Amino acid sequence: MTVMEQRGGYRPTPPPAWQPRADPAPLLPDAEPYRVLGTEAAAQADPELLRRLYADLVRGRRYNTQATALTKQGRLAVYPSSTGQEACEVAAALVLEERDWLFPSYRDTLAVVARGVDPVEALTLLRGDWHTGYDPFEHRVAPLCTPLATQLPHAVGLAHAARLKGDDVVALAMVGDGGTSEGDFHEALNFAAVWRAPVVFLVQNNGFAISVPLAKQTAAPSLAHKAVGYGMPGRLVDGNDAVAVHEVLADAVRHARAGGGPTLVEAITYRVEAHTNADDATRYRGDDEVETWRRHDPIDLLEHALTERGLLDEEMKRAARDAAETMAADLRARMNQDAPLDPMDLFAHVYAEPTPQLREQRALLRAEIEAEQGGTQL
Amino acid sequence: MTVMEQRGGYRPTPPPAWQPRADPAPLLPDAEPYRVLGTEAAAQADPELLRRLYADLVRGRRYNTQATALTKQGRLAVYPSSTGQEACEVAAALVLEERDWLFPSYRDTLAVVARGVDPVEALTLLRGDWHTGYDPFEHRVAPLCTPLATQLPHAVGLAHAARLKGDDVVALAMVGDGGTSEGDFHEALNFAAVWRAPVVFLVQNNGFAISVPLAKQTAAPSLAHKAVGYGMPGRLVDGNDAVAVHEVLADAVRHARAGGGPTLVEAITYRVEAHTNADDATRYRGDDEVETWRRHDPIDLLEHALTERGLLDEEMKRAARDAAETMAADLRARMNQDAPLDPMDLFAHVYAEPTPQLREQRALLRAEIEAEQGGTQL
Amino acid sequence: MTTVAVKPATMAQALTRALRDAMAADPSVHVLGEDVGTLGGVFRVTDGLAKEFGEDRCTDTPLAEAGILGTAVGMAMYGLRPVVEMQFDAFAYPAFEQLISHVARMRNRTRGRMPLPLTIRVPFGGGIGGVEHHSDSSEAYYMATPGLHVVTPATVADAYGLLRAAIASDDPVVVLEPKRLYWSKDSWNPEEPAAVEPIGRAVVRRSGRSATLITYGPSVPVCLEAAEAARAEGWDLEVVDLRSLVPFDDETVTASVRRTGRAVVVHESGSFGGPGGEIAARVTERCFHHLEAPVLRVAGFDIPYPPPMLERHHLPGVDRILDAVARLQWEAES
Amino acid sequence: MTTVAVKPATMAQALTRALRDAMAADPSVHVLGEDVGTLGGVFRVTDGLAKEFGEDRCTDTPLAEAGILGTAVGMAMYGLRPVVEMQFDAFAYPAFEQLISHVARMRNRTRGRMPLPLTIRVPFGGGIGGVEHHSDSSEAYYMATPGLHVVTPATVADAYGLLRAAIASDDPVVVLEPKRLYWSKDSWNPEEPAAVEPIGRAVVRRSGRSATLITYGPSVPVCLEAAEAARAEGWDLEVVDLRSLVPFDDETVTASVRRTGRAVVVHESGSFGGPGGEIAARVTERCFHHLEAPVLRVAGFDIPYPPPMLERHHLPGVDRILDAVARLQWEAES
Ligand SMILES: Cc1ncc(C[n+]2csc(CCOP(=O)(O)OP(=O)(O)O)c2C)c(N)n1
Ligand SMILES: Cc1ncc(C[n+]2csc(CCOP(=O)(O)OP(=O)(O)O)c2C)c(N)n1
Ligand SMILES: [Mg+2]
Ligand SMILES: [Mg+2]
Repeated sequence: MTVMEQRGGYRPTPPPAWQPRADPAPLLPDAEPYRVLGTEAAAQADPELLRRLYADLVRGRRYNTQATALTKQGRLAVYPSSTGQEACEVAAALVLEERDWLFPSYRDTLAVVARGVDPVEALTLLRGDWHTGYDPFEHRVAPLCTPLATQLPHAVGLAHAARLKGDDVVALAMVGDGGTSEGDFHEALNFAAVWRAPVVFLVQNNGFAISVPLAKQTAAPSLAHKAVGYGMPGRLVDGNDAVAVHEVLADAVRHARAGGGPTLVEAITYRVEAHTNADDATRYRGDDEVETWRRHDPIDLLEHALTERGLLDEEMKRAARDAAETMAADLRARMNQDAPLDPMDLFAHVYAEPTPQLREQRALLRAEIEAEQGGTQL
Repeated sequence: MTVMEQRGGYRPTPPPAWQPRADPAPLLPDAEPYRVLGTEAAAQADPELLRRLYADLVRGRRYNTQATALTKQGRLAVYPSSTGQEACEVAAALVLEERDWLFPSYRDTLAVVARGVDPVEALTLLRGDWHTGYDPFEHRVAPLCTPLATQLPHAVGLAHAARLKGDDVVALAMVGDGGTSEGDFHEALNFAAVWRAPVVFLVQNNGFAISVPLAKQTAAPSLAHKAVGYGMPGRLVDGNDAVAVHEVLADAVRHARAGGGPTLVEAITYRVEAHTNADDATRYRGDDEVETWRRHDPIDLLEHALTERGLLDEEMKRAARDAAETMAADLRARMNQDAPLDPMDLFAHVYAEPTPQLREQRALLRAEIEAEQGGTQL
Repeated sequence: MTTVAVKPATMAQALTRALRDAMAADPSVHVLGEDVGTLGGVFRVTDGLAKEFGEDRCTDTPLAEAGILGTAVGMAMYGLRPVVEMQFDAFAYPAFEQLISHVARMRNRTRGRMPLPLTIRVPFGGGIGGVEHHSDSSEAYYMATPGLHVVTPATVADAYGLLRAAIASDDPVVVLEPKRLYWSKDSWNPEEPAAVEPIGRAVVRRSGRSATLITYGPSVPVCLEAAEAARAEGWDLEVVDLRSLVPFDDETVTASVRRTGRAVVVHESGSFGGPGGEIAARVTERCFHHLEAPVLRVAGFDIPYPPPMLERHHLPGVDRILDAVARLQWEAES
Repeated sequence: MTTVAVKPATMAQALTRALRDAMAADPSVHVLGEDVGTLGGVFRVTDGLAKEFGEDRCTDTPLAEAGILGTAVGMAMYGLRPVVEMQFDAFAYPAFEQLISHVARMRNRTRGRMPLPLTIRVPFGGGIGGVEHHSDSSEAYYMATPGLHVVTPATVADAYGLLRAAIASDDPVVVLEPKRLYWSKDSWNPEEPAAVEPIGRAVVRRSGRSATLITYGPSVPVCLEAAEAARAEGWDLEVVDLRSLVPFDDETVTASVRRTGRAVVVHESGSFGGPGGEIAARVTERCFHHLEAPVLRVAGFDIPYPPPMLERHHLPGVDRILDAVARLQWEAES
């Protein structure tokens, strides 16, 4: 029997008032990527910031070329270059306070270095060592992350924990355009929005996931449009405009710190080099496209703006270049030393205490190595 | 050296023209859930459709109460009732052509039955049997799916395969509000949009994932807003308005069949019963809320509209009720018979051919059972 | 110290108590998972915690297991000690990448600087008449993943002790809670729970001379029952409850088998590629010249977990255990 | 029939050829994965397929492994025979739920009505100097999952044969492709590839009388090398290449060990909870009275896969294998 029949004068009611959980309008990104350089706003930008960004970008570019060179000398096992993406890398590091946390992917060693980590330590994993090199707690930088998008829930959990503890810490997590397709991206953004966790998600849309272009990765108007589906603001920014990226990220960090919750930022940029030194980019893209992007280079954009405003003279240029060269020379020199590697370390940190089984295996390896060194034969 | 320095007259170019991959506006859901019943549009609805929906809804409600009763008699191991959600269940089945495919979750046995599967077969899994009961190919209904959201990529793959083969088949996949949080939801929707696969995703937002209310599940304006992040249209509909749900789904199916790609439909409904017979809903929600929704019952809504238009007389009501009772009696009678279970079947379908190891294990079990039956003791 | 009457408690109650005591003792302990808050979990193990400690300490998460484990990793990075509940064993699978690639490795890849004191509670195994996907035994996956500890209680007291030890551990610990023992009762005093023993020690639940049954979790009571039944056949069986699968207590197990000269490994998990292979192989390596017969295995079949109506055929039962014992080449001895 | 000169081919080439031949022979064979189209895969195994068969037959997917495997399930439901590439073993983990809860069970839960003829190619193992997450051995997970076949080639000819057999199989097959053998060469005639043998047969790669090395995939060449080196010690070792881990060829293995009376299982995968335990246990069950010594295992350590500069210490090498052979209690024989 239906309710209607049960109760005489019953008339069905309209649906219990439906309320959108949030107003979608302010969450949607602007129609065009936000830019400062090359627009009128460039005239207002803080000279100090411009100069700082410039020095860091020049150093960042040199870092990239040096690291790539180290792969050719066999001093790095692999290097995923961020050449052309330095504006994002540097801005991501600069917008954070000391107490904040950075969650980098494998491509983001430059951001790690820009945050203050010793480049040799930042490159430890890519050198082919078994550990992350730097102490994550020293500069509050999570270990480089290779399994795509898996670092994003970590950033959310850390930011959430900090908030629960009453610390006004923000986490900034970096991911690529390809990484946005992974389930972990979805789950992380959803948790962040539900928990209003102080996280900023920076997607560097560099056009490719290895060989796969964005058109095969998504049909969305933009990756920033994903934000509305989680109830967080999405921002779109010219990723080669260091000032614009810095501003958008700084806004998002401020918003997060003030308890406003997470933001998704999509920075439109381009991977100028191959995916890594092991990749052959000619198999999947033409030189024209690369050339177009080279002419929208983040350093050139900034240099041009500085020059136009008379904020950059030859001496400053030279100083930036010299600082970069010094860093590169030091990096080269130190990377040319073999990392000290003790095979016994393989067993030291699997658990707080090695299990009895690991102790046996360690003893076995020690005996083998001693036999080897003693020149003993089977 | 920067590009700028390398080339004399160089000026940085604006970013390579950025184009949104799709216009977001038409992808966004309306501000309010779409309704027909209780609005002026109800006067225009096709009488045939209204009557068909009515008969199926009445039968569907009876199916739900009967299945719940069977759990009390120990004839079903568990039953997740769709009482209150019959409009979605029935409409999902009715909008499909014979050649189309339905991908149900554990809660959607009513949709499976409405599509033509024998209720006893539809309930086989929930009865506690080891197989899905029905032949998926007979009515083109995928096996009931319990691991949340995992059926969604299956629907996408099937629809994509059909399209590649040149068949104009559409897949309709059902999932709950809780299921939208899973990574598989994200990956499925993304693949569907990139491949323009002919899939319709129907989210039944029934307010809860077991005990967890929507507010702890998402901060999005609506679940339908997730669509824009994949580049597909999102639609919001009153899930208790069978006519509205039917119309929105039929539109989406037509769109998909015409090559327009996937649609995400969020139907706002309510789980009137507990999660399953094993759940105690009083632990996490009050009666008031349930009562509010009971007064927005899908059958009442439809009955009211039919009555207002003079399309429903007592005889038709009785006929609908009788048909439902006949179904229920038949279901009861047949479910009261023990399902024939042969333990040897445990080994029959793990692989096309049992492995040597499974043959050994089968022999072991056979010997044990023979010993048991022979009354032999150890 | 007041003496409280020792009353029977269920394993579920002991687990709840362990969580409560751990949360009371250490504000950094946080519980999170699906339905763990308001509802108290589908097995009611987290019952009352949200009320007592607030929703920030016992949190209903969105429905996404990788998200749950992944955010727990981040929480642990910031100094919390998260206790994650996976609703059922099969629903932990979406979190495997986080488990294998991060949880199990973070300490190692940071040279010990970033340990993850994380507890992952997994209701596991069958015997409760569950529909498909609700009765998996997934310990083989966890055992094959270096960096994880894996424990499973068989008694009410161990449920308390192992869960406390897991939460206290600076390493990630997977706690496999046998579903069908949740409602098993034992006299146990919640006011004076046994001292928390470190993870990694097996225990001889029953001493015997004829052969050793090596088992854990839900199969422990079955083996004890089998040992009783075996007396009628003249066999005096020893029962070793491993408690900890990782680390594995070779010492206790080896000592037992060397003494008895015969062994059967018993578990619900499938046989092929399951825990029994590892256990039999390592026992054989260590006890070869003491063995009168090969170490045999009584395990679930190598099939997807069967439906309620057939699960009794799948689960290792007393008869199947005794059949295996009978095949331990007793003639050879005489 | 024209005779083509038999030229050396790499394992990667043989795999490409197998895919190409399968796609040419059967239009329902579709390849999908990350970078498999335009790029031809990071190991170039799918090189040229998109060009020859079109992007609908060899498809670059979005970057999501559960999505790849999950959509492949749906494609198989509609009658296609998808061949999925997981870019590296560790990147198959996000797809575990689809693998365990669906791929492995669909045939069973539909009483055989909905088989899933799906091939999952997984570049596996180490030895290529890869950075972390690029050298995992994950076969233990697959072996412990009933419903999957698991094969791994050690030779160029087997790479072709096993991949063809996998694609032809009406069951899901995980093909573990040893990364470090991709560039190994062998004389092999792509125009007359050996007949495709059914999955499930091991092969004796080298006959010997003293002891049996039981191995598979990347460790097969190492074992053959060890067997050569062992001659100097007076040991004549037999080498069994399993080829198929599931189903397991008990017949071939048992026959060998009964003959030699001694065995060592060799694999890269970690020892604890790894394949060796299963293999040693089942060999011992079947050959107990023929064994002069316990079946020993030479395996990777129970640690996350080490970095390039230390991997040589981790991987089972000739010396470690010979050390194990030396521990097979030879005194007992004399
Ligand atoms: C889970 C997972 N799958 C696959 C890979 C292999 N892989 C490494 S980088 C990469 C492409 C990533 O593209 P994107 O996210 O756009 O970042 P980008 O490299 O462009 O910075 C792939 C597929 C991986 N690291 N993790
Ligand atoms: C991967 C996975 N995790 C957890 C569960 C356990 N579980 C079954 S139903 C359910 C709630 C689902 O809620 P929703 O998606 O809203 O669907 P509804 O039950 O409301 O129809 C949960 C958590 C599951 N089946 N699968
Ligand atoms: Mg990219
Ligand atoms: Mg729901």
